[in-house]
Amino acid sequence: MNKSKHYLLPDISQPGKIGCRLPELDVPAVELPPRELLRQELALPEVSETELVRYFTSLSRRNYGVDTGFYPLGSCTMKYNPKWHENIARFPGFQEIHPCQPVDTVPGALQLMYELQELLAEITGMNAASLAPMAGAQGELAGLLMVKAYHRSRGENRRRKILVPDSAHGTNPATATMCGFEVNTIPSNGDGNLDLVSLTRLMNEDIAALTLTMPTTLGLFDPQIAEISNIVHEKGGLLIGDGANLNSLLGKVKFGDLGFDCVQLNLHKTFSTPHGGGGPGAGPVCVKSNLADFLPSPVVSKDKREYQFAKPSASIGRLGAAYGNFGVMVKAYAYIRSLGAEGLKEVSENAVLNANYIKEKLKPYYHLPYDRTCLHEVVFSGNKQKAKGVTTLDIAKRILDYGFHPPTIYFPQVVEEAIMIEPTETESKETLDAFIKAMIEIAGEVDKEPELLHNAPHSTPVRRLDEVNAARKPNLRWKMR
Amino acid sequence: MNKSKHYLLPDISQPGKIGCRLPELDVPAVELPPRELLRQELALPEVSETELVRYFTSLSRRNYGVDTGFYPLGSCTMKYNPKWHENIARFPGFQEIHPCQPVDTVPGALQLMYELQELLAEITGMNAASLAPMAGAQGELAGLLMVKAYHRSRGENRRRKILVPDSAHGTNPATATMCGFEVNTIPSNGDGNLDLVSLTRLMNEDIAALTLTMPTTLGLFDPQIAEISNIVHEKGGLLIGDGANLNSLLGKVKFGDLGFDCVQLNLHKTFSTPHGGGGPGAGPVCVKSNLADFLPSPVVSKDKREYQFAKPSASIGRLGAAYGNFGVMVKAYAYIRSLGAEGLKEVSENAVLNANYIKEKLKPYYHLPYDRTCLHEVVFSGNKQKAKGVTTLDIAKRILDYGFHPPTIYFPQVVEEAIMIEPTETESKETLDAFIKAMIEIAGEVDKEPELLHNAPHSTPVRRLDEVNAARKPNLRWKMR
Amino acid sequence: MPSPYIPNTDQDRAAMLRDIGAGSIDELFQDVPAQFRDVTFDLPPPLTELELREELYRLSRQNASLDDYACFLGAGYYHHFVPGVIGHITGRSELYTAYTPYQAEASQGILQAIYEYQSLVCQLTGMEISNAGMYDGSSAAAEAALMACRITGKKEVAVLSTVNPVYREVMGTYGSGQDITIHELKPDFEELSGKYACLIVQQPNFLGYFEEVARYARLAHGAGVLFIAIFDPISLGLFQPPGSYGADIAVAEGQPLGNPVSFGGPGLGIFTCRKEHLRQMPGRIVGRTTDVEGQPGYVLTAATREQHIRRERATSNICTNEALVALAATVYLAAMGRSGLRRVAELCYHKAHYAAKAISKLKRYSLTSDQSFFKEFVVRCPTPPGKIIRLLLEEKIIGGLDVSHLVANGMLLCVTEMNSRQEIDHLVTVLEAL
Amino acid sequence: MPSPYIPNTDQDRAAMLRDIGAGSIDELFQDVPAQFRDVTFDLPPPLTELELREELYRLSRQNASLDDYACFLGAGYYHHFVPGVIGHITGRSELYTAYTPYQAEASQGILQAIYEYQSLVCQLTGMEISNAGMYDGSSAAAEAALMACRITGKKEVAVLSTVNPVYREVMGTYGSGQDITIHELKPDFEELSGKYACLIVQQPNFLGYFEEVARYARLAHGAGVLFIAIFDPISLGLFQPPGSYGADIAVAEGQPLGNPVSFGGPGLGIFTCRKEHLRQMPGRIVGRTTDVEGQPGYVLTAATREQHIRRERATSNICTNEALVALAATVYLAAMGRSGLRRVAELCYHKAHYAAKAISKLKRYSLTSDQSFFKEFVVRCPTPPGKIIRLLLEEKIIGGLDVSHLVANGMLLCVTEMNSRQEIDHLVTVLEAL
Ligand SMILES: Cc1ncc(COP(=O)(O)O)c(C=O)c1O
Ligand SMILES: Cc1ncc(COP(=O)(O)O)c(C=O)c1O
Repeated sequence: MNKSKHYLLPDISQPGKIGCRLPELDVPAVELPPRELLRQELALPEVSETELVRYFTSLSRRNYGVDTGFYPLGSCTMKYNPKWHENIARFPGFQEIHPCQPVDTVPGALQLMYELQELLAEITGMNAASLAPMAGAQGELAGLLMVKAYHRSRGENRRRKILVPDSAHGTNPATATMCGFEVNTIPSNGDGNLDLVSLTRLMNEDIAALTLTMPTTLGLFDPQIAEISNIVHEKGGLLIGDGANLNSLLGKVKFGDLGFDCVQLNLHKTFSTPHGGGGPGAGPVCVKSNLADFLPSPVVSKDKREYQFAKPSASIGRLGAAYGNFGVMVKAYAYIRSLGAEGLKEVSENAVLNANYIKEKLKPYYHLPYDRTCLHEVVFSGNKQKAKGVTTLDIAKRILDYGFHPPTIYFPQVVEEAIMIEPTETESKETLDAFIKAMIEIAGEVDKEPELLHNAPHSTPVRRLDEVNAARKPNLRWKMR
Repeated sequence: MNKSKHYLLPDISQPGKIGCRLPELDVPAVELPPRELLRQELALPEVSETELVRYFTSLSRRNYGVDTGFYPLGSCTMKYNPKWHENIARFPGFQEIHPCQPVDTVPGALQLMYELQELLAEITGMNAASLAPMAGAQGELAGLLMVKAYHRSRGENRRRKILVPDSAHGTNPATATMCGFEVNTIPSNGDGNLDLVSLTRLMNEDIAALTLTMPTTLGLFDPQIAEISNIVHEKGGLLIGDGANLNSLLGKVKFGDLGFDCVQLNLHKTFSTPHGGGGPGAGPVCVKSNLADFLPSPVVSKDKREYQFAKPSASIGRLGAAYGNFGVMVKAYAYIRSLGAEGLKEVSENAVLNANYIKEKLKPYYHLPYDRTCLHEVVFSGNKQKAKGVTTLDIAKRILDYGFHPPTIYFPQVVEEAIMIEPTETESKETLDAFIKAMIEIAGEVDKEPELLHNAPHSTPVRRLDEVNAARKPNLRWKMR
Repeated sequence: MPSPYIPNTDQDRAAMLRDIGAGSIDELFQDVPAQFRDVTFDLPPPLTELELREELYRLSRQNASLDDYACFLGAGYYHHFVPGVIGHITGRSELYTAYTPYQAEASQGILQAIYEYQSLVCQLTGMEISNAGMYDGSSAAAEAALMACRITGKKEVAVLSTVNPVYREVMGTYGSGQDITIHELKPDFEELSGKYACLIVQQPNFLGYFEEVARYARLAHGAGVLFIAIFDPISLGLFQPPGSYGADIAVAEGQPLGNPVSFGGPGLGIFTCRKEHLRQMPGRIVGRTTDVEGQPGYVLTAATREQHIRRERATSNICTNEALVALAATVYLAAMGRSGLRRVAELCYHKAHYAAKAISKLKRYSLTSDQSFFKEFVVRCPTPPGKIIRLLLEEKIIGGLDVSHLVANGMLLCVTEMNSRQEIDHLVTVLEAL
Repeated sequence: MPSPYIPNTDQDRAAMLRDIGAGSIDELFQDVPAQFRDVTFDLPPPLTELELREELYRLSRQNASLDDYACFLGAGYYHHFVPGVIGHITGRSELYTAYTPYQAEASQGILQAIYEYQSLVCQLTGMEISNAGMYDGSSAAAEAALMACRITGKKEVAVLSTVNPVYREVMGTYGSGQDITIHELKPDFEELSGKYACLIVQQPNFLGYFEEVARYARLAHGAGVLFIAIFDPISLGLFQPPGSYGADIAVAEGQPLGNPVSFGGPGLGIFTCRKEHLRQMPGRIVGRTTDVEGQPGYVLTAATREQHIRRERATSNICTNEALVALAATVYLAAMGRSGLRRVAELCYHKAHYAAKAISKLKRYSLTSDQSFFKEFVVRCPTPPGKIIRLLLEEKIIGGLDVSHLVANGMLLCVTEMNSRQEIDHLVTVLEAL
């Protein structure tokens, strides 16, 4: 129905059009400042509101979201987001408040933040929290800066290394570097767990911390967690959690109990705020008492019935110009309040059930490198298919033709041709069955019609895109005058 | 991307699912009334919020609206609707007020209604208005009931007939019947104007009124309007306007000046409230002083600075349980306030310019029964194409393949194989040019590949639907237990 | 300054005029006699979006919104819970910016949604068929009366005196055109004359109480009179639907199904009847069919009843209806489902009875009837209710409807799932103190 | 009661467990050592949507919202007009429920929108390239400093003392990990040491005044130091963009472009630089390419800079950014266009000057500088500004920022197109009367 030619804003721009009219000046005009301060020309497109709306509406129709269908992007927890929480976040009393207003004009906002800190601390079994980080990676940054400050405060300046498992998300090693640490990689063992031998060998007084994703990016719970914690702590290191996969432990297991000193959470995953096509997110950090004084600033404190912003005594400082992504906090708070303890537990249980169901159903067709119970996600390998000349990329693109978003691919890097499927708890058995059926059909196509996969996708608004050329000859913007 | 099998709510229903959770009872339960009052079973679908949202989102993606593209549906004035007006209508102070609240708790609502009455009266050049009618057709009903009451009040009970031009919209004769009138049809003359000879012949003391659409449904302004008004009024009849086409006269011409005693407006057309897929609308009636006492109830009156609902002294009564479609009024009011007199004039001028542009550009390709300046819309005939075996229906379906919504077809019935194109002022020249190009290509296809048209549409979610069978064996609902 | 809603630029206009061969836009209005052209319009100056927003926000804030008040007002429009999901779906612009789905292939979304609506309404009411909706409950009732007259060829309509008086007034308006007379019957009649086209009963009635609908159905059918029920759709979560007590036509105000009260409009006229009356039904109807490839699809059907085909012989003049409100009702019924709608009805029932009991225990207040009721009931106040309603407002409570013209010192109170125990207790405390 | 967000039914769960071959869901958690399992969580009881709505509505109403107050507060977050159309577009669920567009073929909508964003930002700033956005203005500034250190191989960063102090603090946090030191320079220096990786200047500066950016650019480049500008995107409707005064990297808080203040988050870090620095840039970047059929399309590109490919050698750890806020900025710039953005800037400029003049005429108030400014300026108050700000609140005015730690009795006021003349006059009257 939408046979549309490709066009961009400059193509529909015409001098004299306007998308939004502004009032006339209602005060006397004054002289403009000296000419050298003034801009000569401003070449922005000019379009009417009609054309604007049609253009962006048509873009939206060329995009796939959770509301369009199943989105089993591993590690990303693409769950359905309760619609009403969107409205709550738009209440004028939440959206139309200025960060520099006197705090006693925004007690509701501070109460919400304070309670969210408390709720997250309880959910993770930690002692304190700061909501300042604006995404998971910034939460990681906060964590490792706290590690640094902590050791410094104890005079242990020689701890300049961070241990990172080989299965870790890219943000883990990248964050370590940003914090001036050297990264030592620890391999996984044959079961997909951390190789304890290596850990023991590498762990020493130069190590500031081990960053551990739990459950791991292989979707597995590492049963050696108590030993790992011991090994790290015995040598004076800290155990820092990447809590991006908390969705599988919600209401069941507490990070604090597992020995973690700090964990960052991805509110935009576990706590059901939509991803927005790549953000905004929020990455609060929860810590044990030993790190509480180092938390990023500000935190909200409560004194009698008064809420205040406070700077922890040895804070690593601010991570942003305000208090973190408040709009995202509102939705996460709404989510926790709507579920309660029992509801959170149902979330993780169903997320895990769904992942294991897919695992069992697809195991006969795709290589399963770690054949054990998984938690929120399952990682297959496209090795079998690769041997027949069909790559994981081909499979992913073919999945699009079946009306599903593809899983995460080629991550974690420890699994060759990885296919990482995270169904989440908001999907029904019917949906999983339909996806499983498609995956099985695709496995059949690999044998019978491999060309179908090499040329996939066939039914998307564009066919397979040339990424190599995009990188080689970057075209990163249009120009107009 | 959306290769979806057809399904309906019962197909995704499963016992035990729920789309919205409700609170527990917070008061003691009491006994239920006697069993014979209670219902035994309630077979409604059970779906989760996720599934609900996906289902209706996917339905929306199978629908074409103004925001998707050009929608030149003649007589329907499918203009772009300012987005912000949607938000205004949802302000809690407008949306969350109860019609039976004491009026002094809703002064803002009454002020808005009062001012809208005044604005519409000014725009139409009439003396009074009632906002009670909930759509154009109900406005017509109000008009003809006023005609009846008016004549009765003067003892002229013999006026039992209404004159209706043959080009009139179906609601005009249907309304006359609902009001107990007999319909006498007046033919159009060769220019598309009212045949004055017939009018003179038919007009007598049995005639209660002539209902006239102005501009006519042929998109033409009848230049004989002054004579028409004279002829009707001389014999004691009333001139009742169908104002659904006001978009072309906004800010230019006043109905009152033309001699009309009453006119209904379609706020959901002219005043830019979206059509909602078929409603809600609003059909206020504006009248001259002679009919003011008969207006449907209630109207809003103003006394000093106090607003009140009032019942005109000889009111035809209520048309609905409340005050009309208030939510629609808010948007229409916002629209008028945002445009002002100058803006309204720009609306009609551009609407008329756009229609004439299409007329000139397509005239060489499609038969133009009335080759004269048109106002807001132009009516072609598919006669030429029909002679080659391609019907107007085929052409309309083929237009879908070009990404446009088809024009209105087979209306008005005075034009054979009518193709009624109303571009409105919210479309740009570029869009018109693209549409014109498509129409010309289609005219070419009629000669070269008629099969393409017979089998059209080719690119819609479903292909051409069997309407005959639908009517013959009505399947009007699903059943579930 | 150019308008954001008119994309043509001056150059565009010039080029188009050139192509048309006209010297000016005014020339295009040449058919309008000169004396009627370019008159002045005395309207307030235009407002930009920013100004409009401020002005209308201020206006809206003058109204006491149910978001900020406890509301015990019903009487035909009800403050029920509207699940947040509904606005997100009715806000899909492909749906709300579309016209009536005349071109089926481009309108499958709306058509299928209407088919769902018709089906859900039939399931809810136990009736055989439903149309796509009318303007509101009262006009649906009026059209039902006209339809009964068409079917029976009679011109007299009997309406129970316990039917919402405003509905009776609307029937009167609609009937007046065809000289149909509306007779008001007291509830206790034992026999019905065959002169009536139909008997119209509201269940529960205007004052909230249940009527003996089975008896009325028997009396009506015994006399060759059609039986028309006006029902409360929320009550059907718990109580007998019109299809099970013999209604030939059943209508309702559909606003409570997922729509805000919105000052009484837009609402939704639910209109259902027995299958045999299909050809006499007013309004749009969607049917399921197949396309040339055999795929299922939906179209407007049975259009030969309608004004655009049948003109003066149509069953009604209705054209535009309340499609978007019907869509909201569709989503509501699907979101609530079997158990949810029952729960809503139960919450209303128990809370209303809790409130009634507490108020009846107050020294100076009493209930005016001991009949069964659903969520509304009449309280006899110690002083004229108008005064009490004023005083309640000061406590941020919107009280009931003053029905002292029907019941001495009577106030019609409504309690729904939106009223928390705390709100009810507060109401009771305040009433006691007045 | 079942959850609307978990569609599996008990039967589904039973069937799935059977297929998995597990006796219970608990078995699936077998890898979690027993002592860690099923601990108790002390959380408040669950709320239904109805209850949640009431509770959070009440909470939100405790905050003084800018809808109900006149606001003269800026200092980095600005109350500018947000065209209504933006929410309708960011509310399209295909866009806001999507992830970062890793699978290009399913994400052309977002990718193309980001390409538009990058282009519009380049047009606005006069810079050569832009990324897809960072967390906020301050973290973008901090990342710019780190990037300058990477490019130059130096570890000292010079920041003008007139830069927003909070931004300096964030740079400090970001720098601390790599032992990068932040030096504060007073504006009047005449020479710059070559030890610095970059010189960071804010234009207009934190107190609202214009800096001599050309001079700073000259000094920086003369010393082999990169020049980083922090700008106000709205000011660029009227004033020189960073690309024209020699910025190597230019960053900003993008919130004013079509986003509500939202208590300071989410914001948007605009990040632009010269083309030659592409490989050192942090963040996502979208590029245009073609598909196998030659159609144009968009993909994430230059990913070898990023953490998911480059891991510990990445240019930054940033992953999720603020895509939806960037989308709003895209729609904003397109809606405003050439003339609209200029108009916004003009309205701010003239209104701010009108306010400044009126206040400066008051007996007890004065301006603390006669430098040129855009929409913010500092007023010297007769008493500590904190007290004045309190008193203004009683008049429904949110006053300026107390900057008495920087300027004695100084209050930083901001005036935008949202402040009507009436509001400004009211402010002046109230100030006079205090
Ligand atoms: C395991 C893991 N850790 C960290 C991150 C980074 O989180 P964010 O994207 O919010 O910065 C992600 C996100 O993809 C993740 O999956
Ligand atoms: C000329 C004309 N008159 C009357 C009507 C009826 O208006 P409504 O659909 O609002 O009842 C229409 C609508 O199509 C129309 O085009």
